[in-house]
Amino acid sequence: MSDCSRDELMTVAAARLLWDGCVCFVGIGLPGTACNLARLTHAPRLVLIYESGTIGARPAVLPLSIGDGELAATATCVVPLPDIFSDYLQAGRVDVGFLGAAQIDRHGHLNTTVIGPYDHPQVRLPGAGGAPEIAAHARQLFVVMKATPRSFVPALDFHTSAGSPRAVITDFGILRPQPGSGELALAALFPGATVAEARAAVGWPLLVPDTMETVPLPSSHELRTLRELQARTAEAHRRPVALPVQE
Amino acid sequence: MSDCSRDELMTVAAARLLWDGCVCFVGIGLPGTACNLARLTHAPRLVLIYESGTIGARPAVLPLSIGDGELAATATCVVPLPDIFSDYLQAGRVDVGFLGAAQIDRHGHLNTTVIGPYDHPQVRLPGAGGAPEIAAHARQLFVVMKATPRSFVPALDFHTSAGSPRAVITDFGILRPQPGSGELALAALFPGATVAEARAAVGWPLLVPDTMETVPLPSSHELRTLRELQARTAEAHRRPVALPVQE
Amino acid sequence: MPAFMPLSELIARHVPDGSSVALEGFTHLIPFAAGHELIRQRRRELHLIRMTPDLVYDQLIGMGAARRLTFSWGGNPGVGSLHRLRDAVEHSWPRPLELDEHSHAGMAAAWRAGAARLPFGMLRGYAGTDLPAHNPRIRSVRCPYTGEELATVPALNPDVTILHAQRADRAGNVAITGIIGAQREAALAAATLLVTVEELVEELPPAMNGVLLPHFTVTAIAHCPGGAWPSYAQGLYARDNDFYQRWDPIARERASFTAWMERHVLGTTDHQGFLASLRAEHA
Amino acid sequence: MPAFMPLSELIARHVPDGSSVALEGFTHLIPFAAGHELIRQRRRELHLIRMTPDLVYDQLIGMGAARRLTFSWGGNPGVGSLHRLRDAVEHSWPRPLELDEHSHAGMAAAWRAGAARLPFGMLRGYAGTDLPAHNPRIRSVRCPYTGEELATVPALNPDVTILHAQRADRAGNVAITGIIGAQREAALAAATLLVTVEELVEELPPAMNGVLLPHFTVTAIAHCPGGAWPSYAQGLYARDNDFYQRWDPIARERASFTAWMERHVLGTTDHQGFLASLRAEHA
Repeated sequence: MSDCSRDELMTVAAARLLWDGCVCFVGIGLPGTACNLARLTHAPRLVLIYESGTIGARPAVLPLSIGDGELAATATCVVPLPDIFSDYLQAGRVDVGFLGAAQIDRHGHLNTTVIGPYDHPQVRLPGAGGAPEIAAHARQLFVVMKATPRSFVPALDFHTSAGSPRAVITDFGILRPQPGSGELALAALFPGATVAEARAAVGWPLLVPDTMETVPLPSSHELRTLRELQARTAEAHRRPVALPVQE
Repeated sequence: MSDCSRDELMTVAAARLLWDGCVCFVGIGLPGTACNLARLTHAPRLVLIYESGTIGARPAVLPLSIGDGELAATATCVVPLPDIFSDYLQAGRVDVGFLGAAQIDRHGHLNTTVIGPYDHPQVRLPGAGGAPEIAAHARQLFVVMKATPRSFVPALDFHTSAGSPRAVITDFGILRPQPGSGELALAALFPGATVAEARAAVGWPLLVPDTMETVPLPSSHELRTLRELQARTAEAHRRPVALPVQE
Repeated sequence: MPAFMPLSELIARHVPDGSSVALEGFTHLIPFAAGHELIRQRRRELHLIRMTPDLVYDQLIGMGAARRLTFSWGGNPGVGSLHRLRDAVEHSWPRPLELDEHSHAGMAAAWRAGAARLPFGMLRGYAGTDLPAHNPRIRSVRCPYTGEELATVPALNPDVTILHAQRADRAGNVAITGIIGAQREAALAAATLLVTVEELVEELPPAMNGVLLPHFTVTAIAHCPGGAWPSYAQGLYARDNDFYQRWDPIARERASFTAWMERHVLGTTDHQGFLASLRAEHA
Repeated sequence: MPAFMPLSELIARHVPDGSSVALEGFTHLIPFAAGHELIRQRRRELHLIRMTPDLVYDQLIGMGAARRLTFSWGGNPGVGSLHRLRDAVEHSWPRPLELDEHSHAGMAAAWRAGAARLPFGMLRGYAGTDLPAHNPRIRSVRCPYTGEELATVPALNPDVTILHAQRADRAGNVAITGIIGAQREAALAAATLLVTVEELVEELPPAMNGVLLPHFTVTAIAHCPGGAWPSYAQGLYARDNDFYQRWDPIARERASFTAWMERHVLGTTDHQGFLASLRAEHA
């Protein structure tokens, strides 16, 4: 499996954090791929909750949005969005929240709102969505995002959510919070990644322990399942839509 | 129709207060008969809301409770009970609330809680149910209840609801609030009922205007519809229930 | 994933004396079989919670199982009084009963707050009623935008909620059809959720927008056909309105009530025995 | 009972300039046709409200229809930015846009409060975020039982909510199946509720526990097949994920955006024309 990409390594490593039967609130973007890969490999009874209101969806292809019809059609049930946030998330029924972000700081706080000042942004990002309350109320939080010094920053331009992630999966490996301080430290590297690379990608002086785990390579089953999922998904998202309208 | 009973006169008079298309919150007891009679006679598009959560029910027989299966099966939709109270009643979507009670005072306030002191009641009544908020939030309130000096009282033992009914239909006729004071005054008598009878049945000095309306007798259609409804209902409520359980 | 077990074990394991317990269901799907099992197992000191106490709470109260009652309407719908509830409140028989009394709207707000794990619910309610004078738990809060005072109720979060439902699947998902009252909120508000069901199926069809309690919200399930009788299960059997009317004379006197409970509930070992005992009497 | 009328008349009669308008629907059943009609009729100074602005608000904002936006997530889901929203916020093009920004949980609470006609909603939320520092409408209230501080949001009660739904019957009842987001709450929170539907039927089957907006909650209905495209209608047609991806380059530049809107929206007289225009381009 030495031909696998860093994206694939990230996704597989993220998927492995989930356990069978856990109730996972799926954030928009990269987390969705990881969560569905977990469901299709080692965690068939993983319960996916999307903020659109679907509980227990088992999509055959990845949704582009978090509210594609595939999710509703394969869900155990579809509930009103306010119920998802009050009666499931706020009520403490979610084991894992899985988020991405544009910026993360050394404590794992996230920014998905703006780059630059709020009132005069250089880049206006989509905003909070479900993130603040996912970060606050899920029993544990995981983050998956690619690392550059512009995304892993010493100080956020805006605090969108103030979680304490148990793990941050990025494209060189995995960061975990230090006991006590909670500062994110390098915990594991992907095969082929180096400490120097990690240090270069992170915009603060990265804590590096004396000994370092190496993340096991994806199994052929993991990799095949992921690639098939992504191929099915790409095909489906290009498929023309037939409207029930007279030509 | 000179053979009709006072109960029938009350029910028909109460039914006539409802108009076609109005949205009516049906209290437990006597109001249910009047509301369904209206729906089966002059107001076919009357929308009945029961606190159990059924909207637009069209029962063929009167429910004994306000949550019989007949209501759910014939309703336009069934919603959670909290939605009925917050999004329909409190939100001001109910045109008419129709209540009964054990006691009423001269301002139309109702008691369905206790006779005697709350902590040492002579008679413990069922309690408030939906009444306080029906009285407060329905655009108009009607009350239907039989009159005796023990039920039409100068002072309530307990204030359960503080509505201002537009009309109180009782077994001698109809009371309506006086402009200004809001005190309930005799407004109409049933055929055969007298002012003396009304005064005797009411536990406070009843205001009686100089001229008095007489409530028109039920039409043969109204009376036949009511009697058929009650006959169907009595038969249905005696019908043995077959459980889906092995003998 | 919920455990599957007989009703007797479900009650024995999960409902100790002194629990706060909600048997919810508004007229429909009232968990009578579970209530009877609480009586058979001689539960005491329960804090019973239910919007409409109905016959099942009349029975529990009359058998001395309850210390406290949170409720909003305690009658036999369309028939009259709950005589055992009245006797407990009016004469402390068989023991005194504390009341925590609300309106339906107030209790609905309390259930919703409980399901959301908020500490209180709010409503425009209780205006002009004497309830707040007798229930110090009804308070108020001021709107931070308009200054308006709104009534508040503390959230309801019982130790145990028990529901009856039409069906569950092997994963433990529970599906309900018909009038649901505050069942969903009561289910999600509880620390422990127990469910009796009419039918066990291999896999439920996707519920789409229907009412479903996902398996991870459910603690344990017992298969109990007919478990709502004399209440009903939409699509399976109707409400036994005749029995609701016959309950009035049974419950009116202590002696006739006690005899009925001893014969049909305490004198039987489970719900099938209870139903058979009633059939025998009626035959 | 709601009135039935063509979409052009629905918008002309019920949505004046300056209205607060919510086109709700979370990914599913987004009322695109209604949004395009607002553009055709050159609405201005609208206060747009929507949890997830999506492409339809990108279009309205880019065409200068909006003065203010209440929202909680403004992106092209799974694709990237809403470039017209960004251009308005970053460069005030074509005009400045005021933001009233929330989290999903906060906005959901605001919708619920709006539907219940309570003045505010509350939640355990906004902890550790900078949103309250930039939005003075996010405040707090103290629990009268526990003393806990809870976040509050003012209720959302738009002048007009516009939904798209699968079907309506002749009485004006509206039925929805699938993901509903906060559609039900947004519908019941509005002073005026307008609905476009895929199908008109004589009589809807009883909804039982399904989602239905009773006719007395609906102001007016327009029959508009395909009215959610490129969003979708569960059971009728799928989300056009290909178009969502193709929108990114169209909207990235002011010129390409304006050309597309002029050709397909302003250059057509109704939704059928719009769909035909796109088909012609794609053929």
